[in-house]
Amino acid sequence: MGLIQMIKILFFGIVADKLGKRSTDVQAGQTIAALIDKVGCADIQPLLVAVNQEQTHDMDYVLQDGDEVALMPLFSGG
Amino acid sequence: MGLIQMIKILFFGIVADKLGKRSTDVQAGQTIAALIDKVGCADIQPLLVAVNQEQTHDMDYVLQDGDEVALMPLFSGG
Amino acid sequence: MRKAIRIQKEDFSLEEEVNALRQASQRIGGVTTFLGCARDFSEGRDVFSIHFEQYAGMAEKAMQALADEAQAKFDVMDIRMVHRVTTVHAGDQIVLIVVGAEHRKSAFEACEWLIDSLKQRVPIWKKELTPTGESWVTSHP
Amino acid sequence: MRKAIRIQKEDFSLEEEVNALRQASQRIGGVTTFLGCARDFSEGRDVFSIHFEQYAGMAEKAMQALADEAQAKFDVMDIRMVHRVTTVHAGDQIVLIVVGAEHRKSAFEACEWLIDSLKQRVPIWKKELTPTGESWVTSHP
Repeated sequence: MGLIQMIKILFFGIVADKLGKRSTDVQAGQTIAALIDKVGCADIQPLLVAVNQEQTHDMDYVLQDGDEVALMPLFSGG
Repeated sequence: MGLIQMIKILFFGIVADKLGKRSTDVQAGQTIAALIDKVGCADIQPLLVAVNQEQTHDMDYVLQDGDEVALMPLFSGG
Repeated sequence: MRKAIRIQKEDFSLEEEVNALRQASQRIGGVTTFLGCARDFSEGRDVFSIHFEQYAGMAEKAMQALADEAQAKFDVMDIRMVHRVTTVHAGDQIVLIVVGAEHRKSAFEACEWLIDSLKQRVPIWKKELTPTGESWVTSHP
Repeated sequence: MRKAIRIQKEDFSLEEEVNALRQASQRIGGVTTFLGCARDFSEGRDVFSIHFEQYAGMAEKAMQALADEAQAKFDVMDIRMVHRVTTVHAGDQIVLIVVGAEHRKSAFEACEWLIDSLKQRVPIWKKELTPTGESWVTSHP
């Protein structure tokens, strides 16, 4: 049996405030949709997702070892 | 019999070059159309006209004592 | 010379960025700029200060991707973009976009597209400090 | 402070004009600028220098009329316009438009409208010195 692979999840803006933290580690092998449920920010809409610093809309993507995932509110720069 | 009233006509850009001068004096009482014929720049098209530093398209305007008239090629500032 | 596309804490100089861009080519006939500044008023209430947070790494990459996309999409010669990430007060500079082109129409189009797209696609967030407390800005008007 | 709308022989400073405009109000959220520069190439041939001539008096009045019209037409807070009338060489600054507004969309619209309208309505003419001699520019692309 190998090691359990952990994935780093980053939170920003109001997502980080709501969860009370700026990051967490979760197990690889689950989908982004499952991840969002588990960390408890499904009620923040729209919720933007980036995998390895690229935005994605594929909620069925399965988290791989080494991925960096971010859960983000709508951007408001500029 | 009063004095003959003279009007100052200004030329700019290629109009001035073509006529070989930057201004001339003509008699009041004639229309702008007549003025353009007389000074010999009817062949410059488009020819823009200003009376008292405001552009006008009224070729039948009759030149009054004290008017300042300009005959100008298309603008090319900027 | 500083990087053309960058995120930084410190202030920037409009003139320095425009000069850096103009040195790229004497074929540049028109330079358009957009400078975004902090206002003392937003959404009907006073704003004392604005704090910016970024997704470090992704934000600058996303800005560079916008510049590359604008180069492909519009007939422009050079682009510079600087966004500050810090706490700013009314009148402070926040973001600068500079576009140089042979002709002005494409410079205007690219500049407006870049600031519109930056607000939608670059992971930066602002939190406003107002008389009633702090609040994250959740739209990009 | 220099006049906001003016024609002059000497060069101008982009940063000075933008700062002068920004001092007008802390409600200015967006500043757009258009800077027109002399190119070393035009209409398929080299350009050594460009000489500008104006209808003194009318040109500045026409620029002021454009600024007044833009203030009425667009939701903008302040406008500055400077046009040089002299002989310039490749890379030299010719014209600057600066527009400050609460929101960026109207600042972009007004800035582009001002430079388009300046070319059509302000009595200034340019003569280019090229390898084949001098020639007046008779269009405003």
